[in-house]
Amino acid sequence: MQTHAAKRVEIIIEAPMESRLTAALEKAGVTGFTVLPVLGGSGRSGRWTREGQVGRSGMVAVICLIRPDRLDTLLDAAFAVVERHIGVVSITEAQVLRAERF
Amino acid sequence: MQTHAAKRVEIIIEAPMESRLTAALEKAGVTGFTVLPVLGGSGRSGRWTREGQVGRSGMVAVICLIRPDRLDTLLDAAFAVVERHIGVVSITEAQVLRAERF
Amino acid sequence: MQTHAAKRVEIIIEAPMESRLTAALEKAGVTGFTVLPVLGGSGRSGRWTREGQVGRSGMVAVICLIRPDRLDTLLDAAFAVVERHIGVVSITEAQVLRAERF
Amino acid sequence: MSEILSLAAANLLSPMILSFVLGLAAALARSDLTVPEAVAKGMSLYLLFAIGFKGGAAVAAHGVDGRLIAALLAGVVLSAALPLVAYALIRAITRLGPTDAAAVAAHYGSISIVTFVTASSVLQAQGIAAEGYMVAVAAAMEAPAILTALWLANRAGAERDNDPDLWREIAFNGSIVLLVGSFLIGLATGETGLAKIDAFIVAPFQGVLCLFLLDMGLVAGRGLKGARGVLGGGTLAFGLLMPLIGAGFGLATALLLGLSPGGVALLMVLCASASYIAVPAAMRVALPAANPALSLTLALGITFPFNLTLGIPLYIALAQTLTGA
Amino acid sequence: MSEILSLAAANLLSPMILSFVLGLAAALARSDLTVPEAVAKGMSLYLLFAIGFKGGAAVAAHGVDGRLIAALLAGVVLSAALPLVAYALIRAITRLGPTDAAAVAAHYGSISIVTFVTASSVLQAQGIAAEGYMVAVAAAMEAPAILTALWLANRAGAERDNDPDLWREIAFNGSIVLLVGSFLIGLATGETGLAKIDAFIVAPFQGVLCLFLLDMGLVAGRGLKGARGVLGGGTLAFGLLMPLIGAGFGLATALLLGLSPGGVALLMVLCASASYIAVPAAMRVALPAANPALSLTLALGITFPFNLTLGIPLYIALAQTLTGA
Amino acid sequence: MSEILSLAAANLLSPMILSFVLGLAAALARSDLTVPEAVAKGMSLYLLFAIGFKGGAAVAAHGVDGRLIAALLAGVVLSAALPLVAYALIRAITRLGPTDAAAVAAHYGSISIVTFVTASSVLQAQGIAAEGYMVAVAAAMEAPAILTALWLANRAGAERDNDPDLWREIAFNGSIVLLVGSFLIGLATGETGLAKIDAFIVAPFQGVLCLFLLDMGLVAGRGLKGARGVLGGGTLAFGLLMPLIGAGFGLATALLLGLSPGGVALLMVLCASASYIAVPAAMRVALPAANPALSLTLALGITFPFNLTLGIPLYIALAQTLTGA
Ligand SMILES: Nc1ncnc2c1ncn2[C@@H]1O[C@H](COP(=O)(O)O)[C@@H](O)[C@H]1O
Ligand SMILES: Nc1ncnc2c1ncn2[C@@H]1O[C@H](COP(=O)(O)O)[C@@H](O)[C@H]1O
Ligand SMILES: Nc1ncnc2c1ncn2[C@@H]1O[C@H](COP(=O)(O)O)[C@@H](O)[C@H]1O
Ligand code: NA
Ligand code: NA
Ligand code: NA
Repeated sequence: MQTHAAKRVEIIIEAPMESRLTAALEKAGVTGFTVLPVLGGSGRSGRWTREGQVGRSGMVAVICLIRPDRLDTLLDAAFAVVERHIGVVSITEAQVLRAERF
Repeated sequence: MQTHAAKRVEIIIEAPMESRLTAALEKAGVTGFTVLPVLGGSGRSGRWTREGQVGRSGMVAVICLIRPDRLDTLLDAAFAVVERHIGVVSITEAQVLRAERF
Repeated sequence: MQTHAAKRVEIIIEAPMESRLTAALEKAGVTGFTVLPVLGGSGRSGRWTREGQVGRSGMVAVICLIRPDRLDTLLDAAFAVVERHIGVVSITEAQVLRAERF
Repeated sequence: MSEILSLAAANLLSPMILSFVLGLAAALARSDLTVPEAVAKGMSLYLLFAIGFKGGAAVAAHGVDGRLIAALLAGVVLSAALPLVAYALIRAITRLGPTDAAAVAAHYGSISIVTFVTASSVLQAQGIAAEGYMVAVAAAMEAPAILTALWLANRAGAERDNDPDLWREIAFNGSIVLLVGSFLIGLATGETGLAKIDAFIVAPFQGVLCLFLLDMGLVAGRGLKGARGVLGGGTLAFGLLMPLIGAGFGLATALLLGLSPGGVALLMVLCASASYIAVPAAMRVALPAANPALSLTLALGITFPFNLTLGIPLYIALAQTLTGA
Repeated sequence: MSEILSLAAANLLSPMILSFVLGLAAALARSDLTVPEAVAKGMSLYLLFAIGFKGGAAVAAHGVDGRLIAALLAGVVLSAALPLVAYALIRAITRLGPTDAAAVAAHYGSISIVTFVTASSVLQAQGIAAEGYMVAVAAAMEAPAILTALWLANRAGAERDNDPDLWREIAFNGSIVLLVGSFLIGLATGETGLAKIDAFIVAPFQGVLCLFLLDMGLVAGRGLKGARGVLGGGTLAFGLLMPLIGAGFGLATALLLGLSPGGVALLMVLCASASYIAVPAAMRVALPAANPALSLTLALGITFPFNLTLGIPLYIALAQTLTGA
Repeated sequence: MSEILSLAAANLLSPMILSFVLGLAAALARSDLTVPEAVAKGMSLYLLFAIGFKGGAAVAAHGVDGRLIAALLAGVVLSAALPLVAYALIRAITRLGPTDAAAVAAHYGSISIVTFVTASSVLQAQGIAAEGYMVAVAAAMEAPAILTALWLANRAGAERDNDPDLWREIAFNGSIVLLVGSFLIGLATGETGLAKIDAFIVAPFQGVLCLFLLDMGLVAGRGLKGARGVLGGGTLAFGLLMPLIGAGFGLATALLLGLSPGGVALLMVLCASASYIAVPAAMRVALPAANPALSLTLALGITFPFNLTLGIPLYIALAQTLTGA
C-alpha cells in the first residue's frame, strides 16, 4: 500500500497549557493533532499521579502527524509554548496513508 | 538485549468503528493490538473534544506491533475499514523484545 | 530547531505491575517516564477490555524517552519485571528537544 | 394563550431549566466548568433506569391499558414516517445534499429521552397523570427512523456501508435495553419493588435531573460555539419548525388513540424531540459522509433548548385544552 | 422445601436480582450497554462504606458481643482452610495444573463482598437480624486464602515471584481498608453518627445496589461470552459445587459459634462466595502463569450468579431451620 | 477554653472528620484505596451546586440583607490583602524565593470551598444560623488573591507569562461559575425550588461530604508522602500560623460588618483556608517557575487538615464568644 513520509511529534504537557498549545499550533497552520490522556509520570520535577492532585489537571499528550517540511514551523510554535513549562517533546520518523490529509 | 525489527502501526479512528476495525484485524490474522483512549483532536473535519458530545463516543487509538512482512496484510485490512471514515493511520519502524510473541 | 537522538521505549504492562516497573526503572536511574491509560487489547492471552473486568485493573502503557547509551540499562531493568508477565516492549528511534532534560 | 405564557414562565423558573441555562451560559462564556464524561453517563443510566422502572410499576398498578399495543405501534409508525416529512422540509428550505438531509431526518424521527424525562417531571409537578407505558413507546420510537433515513439516502444514491452488525447494534442499543429492561422490572415487581427503591429512584430524581441538564447545557453551548458557520438560516428555521410539525403529528395520533392529557403531551414531546445519542453513532457507521456536527448542533443546540423552554409548556397546554381536561 | 422454593422465587422477583439478570441478558445479546468504570468503582465505594458503617453502628448500639473475637478468628481459619478443600476438589474433577488450581482455590477461600451486601439486604427485607460485626468477619476473610494458595502453588513447584510489597498490598487492599475503616467510624460515632448520614447510606442503599448489580450482570455476561472454551464440564461443576461445600463449612462453624440466624446465613454466604477483586490482582503479581480468565469466569460467571439467585435464599432457609428460628 | 476543647472533640468524632482521617491513614499506609477522579469531580460538583443553591434559597427566604454588598466587598478586599501578609510572613520565616513565596501567598489569599462546606455543615448541626449569602462571598474571594500575588512576583522581577486568556479563565473558573450560578438559581426559585430538589441536595449532603472528605484525606496523605523534603520547619510553621492570622483578619472584618455568629465563623474559615483547585492551575500558567508541589502540600497537607480538625471548632467558639451568642 502506498505510504508517505511524515513526522510524528509527541508533546507531553501540563493540562492547563493544552489549549494554549493547540491554539499556537493552529496559528502556525498545524490543524491535525490528537490529544491523549495521561495517568501519571516522572521527570525532573518529580513523580506525580492523578491520585495526588485535587483539581487533578495533570498532563496530556498531544500527537501531531505532519509533512516533514512543516516540522520546523511546528516545533517553533510548540517550543514557544512549552519553553518555560515542564514537559517533553519528541519526534519520530513515520509513514502515513492518505497523504492528502496532512 | 536482543531485539527484533517490527512495525508500529497507529490507527486513530471513530469509536463506533473500533469493533469493526479489530474484527477486520483479527480476520486478517493480526491478533496483537492495544486500544488507547483519546480526549480530543483536530483534523479536516474540524476540532472536537469529549466535552462537546453527549454520547461522547469520540475516537480511540489502536496500536499494533507487527512483523515487517505482515505489514501489508494489516494495512489492507485496516484501510478497508477506515477508508470512508475520518481518522489517520501512521507507521513507524520499531524494535521489539520477545519476537516470538508477534 | 536543535534536536538530539533518543530512544522511545513503550512498555504495555498489567496495571498491578505498574508500580513494580516504575520502581525498577527508578532504581536503574531512569527517572523520566509517562504513564498512559489503556482501554483494551488483544494478544496471546486473548482479548480483553475494561468492560470485562470488575477490579478492572487492566493494563497501562509506560513511555520512556532516554539517551541511546542508557537503553540497555533500561531494557534490562524493564525485562526483569515483565519477563514472566503478559505485555509487550517496543523501541523506536526518536529526536528530542532540550536534551539536557534526559 | 396567557395561560400558556404563565405556564411557560413557571416552567422557565424551575431549578431544572435554570440549571440548563446555567450550563449554556457557562459554555458560551468559555468557562472550564465540565461534568466528567463518566458522571454524565452515570446520571443518564440513573435517569433511564428510574423512568423505565416507574413506568413499569405504574402499568403494574393500574393494569395494562388496552391501548398499550396501539400506542406502541403508533410510535413505531410515527418514528418511521417523520423522517420523510423532515427530509422533504430540509431539502425544501436548506441547501443540504441528500446524505446530510437523510442523516438529519433520522435524528428527528427518533427521540430525545432527556426531553421526555423532563416533560414527565413537569407533568408530575403539575399533577397531570400520564400512561406509564409511554416509556415503552419512547423506546419503540428510538430506532425505526434510522431505517427510513437509510432508505432515503440509498434512494438518492448516497454511498453507504452495508453492515450486518449495525442492525443488532441499533436494536440492542444501551439506552433501549435499559429503558425496556427497567420497564419490565418495574412491571414484574410492581409497587412492592418500587417501595424498596423509591428513596433512590423517586425522591432525588429531580435533583439529579438538574445536574444532568447542567451538563446538557454545557454540551449544547460548546456545540453551538464550535458550529459557527455550520448552521445557516434555513437549517436554523428547520430546527425550530420541525419540532412543531412533529408535535402536530404526535397530537393528532394521540387524540386518535384516546390517550390521557399527560399521554397526549408526552407523545407530542417524543415526536417533537430529536435524538443525539443513539442515532449519531449509527449515522457515523452507516452514512460516514454525512457531517456529524450538523445534525448534532441542530438536535442539541437548537431543538433541545427550544423544547425544554417553550415546547414542553406549549405541548402540555395544547394537550390539556384539546382533551378538555 | 416448598418454603425454600417460594423464598427463592420471592428473591428472584426483587428489583436487585432482576437488575442483575437484565445486565446478564444485555451482555449476552451483545448490547453496548455499559456502566462507566469510574461509576461502578464509585458505587462499590459507596456500598463498602455504607455496609461497614452500618455494621459498626449496630455493634455500637447493641454492645460488643463476646463472640466477636471468636467469629473473627473463625473467619480467618475458614478463609485459610477452604483453599485446601477447593484445591483438592478441582484437582480431582478437572484437568487443571497445580498453578491454575491454586489460583482458583485462592478465589474461593476469599469472599465476594457484593454477595455479602446482597444477602444483608435480603435479610433486612425479611426482618432477620444479624450480628453487625459480620462485616468485620468479611474483611478478615479477604486475605488469608491467598497465603494458603501460594503455599500450595509453591509446594507443587510453581514458578512464582517473591515480592516483598505483595503482603502489604494485600493487607492494605482498598476494599479491606474501607470496610474496616468505615466499620470503626460507625463504631465510634454510633447512632448519632448514623442519624447524620442515614439519608445517604440507608435510604438509597437498595437502589444503588440495583444499578451495581446491573453492572455486575454486564461484566459477568461479557466474561462468560469471552470465555467460551475456557470452562469445561469439570470446572463448571466445581463452580456450582464449591459454594455448597463452602456454605456447609460456614454453617457448621456458625452453629458452633452460636450466631443468630442472620449471622449463620451471612457466614455461609461468605464461605460460599468467591473473590473477583482483591484476589485476581494478587494472583497476577504472585502467580503470573495462572490463567486469569479461568478464575474470573468461574467466580463471576458461575458462582456469583448461582449464589445471588439460588444460594442466598437456600442459605437463609437452612440457617433459619437449623437455628430453630 | 474547656468548652472549645469539648467542641473540638465532638467535631473530631463526627463521621465527616473521621472519614478524612481514614483517607489520610490509608494513604500513609500506602493502601491502594482510591476514589476515581471522575467520581471525586462529580461529588465536588454536587457539593458546590447544593451549597450554592441552599445559600440562594436562604437569601430568597429571609430577604436580601443590607450587609450583602458590604460583605462581598469585604471579601474581595480580604482576598486581595491577605497575600501581602502571607508573602511577608513566608519571606520572613522561610528561605523561599520571591516566585515561590508569591505562589504560596496566592493560595492563602484565596479560599478552600470544602473547608467552607464542612464548616457550614458543622454550624447547621449545632443549630447556628449563618447568612445565606456567605457562599457568594466565598465565590468573590476565589480570584482577587491571584492578582496580588502576580503583582508581588512581578515586582520581585519573576519571569512570568503575560497571558490575555488567563484573566477570563480565572474569572469563569468552573467552581466560581457553578457556585454563583446555583446561588442565583436558588435565589430565583426560592423555597418552591428547594422543595423540589431537597431530597437530593439536603438529605444526603453530609453523607456525600463524608465520601468526599475520604478522598481529600487520600489525596492529602499521598501529597504529604510525596513531598518529604519539600517542607522544612519554616514552611510547616507557616502552614499552621497563616490560617490563624487569616482567621484573625476575618474575625475583625466580620465583627465590623456586624455579621451573625455563623457568618462570623464562616468569614474566619474563608480567610483561614487556602485554595488547592483554582489557584494551582492559574499558577502553573502564570508562574511556571514556582514549584507546584510546595504550595499544594502546604495548602492541602498542612492547612486543610488543621482547619478541618482544630480550626473550625476554634473559629466557631471564638465567633460565638465574641458576638455574645
Ligand atoms: N524521559 C521522559 N520520558 C517520558 N516522559 C517524560 C520524560 N521526562 C519527563 N516526562 C514527562 O513529562 C513530565 C514533566 O517532566 P519534567 O519537566 O522533567 O518534570 C513528567 O511527569 C513525565 O510525564
Ligand atoms: N495530522 C494529524 N495528526 C494527528 N492526528 C490527526 C491528524 N489529522 C487528524 N487526526 C486525528 O483524526 C481525527 C479525524 O481527522 P480528520 O479525518 O482529518 O477530521 C482528528 O480529530 C484527530 O484526532
Ligand atoms: N502485537 C501487539 N501490538 C500491540 N499490543 C500488543 C501486541 N501484543 C500484545 N499486546 C498488548 O499486550 C497485552 C498482553 O499481550 P499478551 O501477553 O500477548 O496476551 C494485550 O492485551 C495487548 O494490550
Ligand atoms: Na422525534
Ligand atoms: Na469463600
Ligand atoms: Na484564605
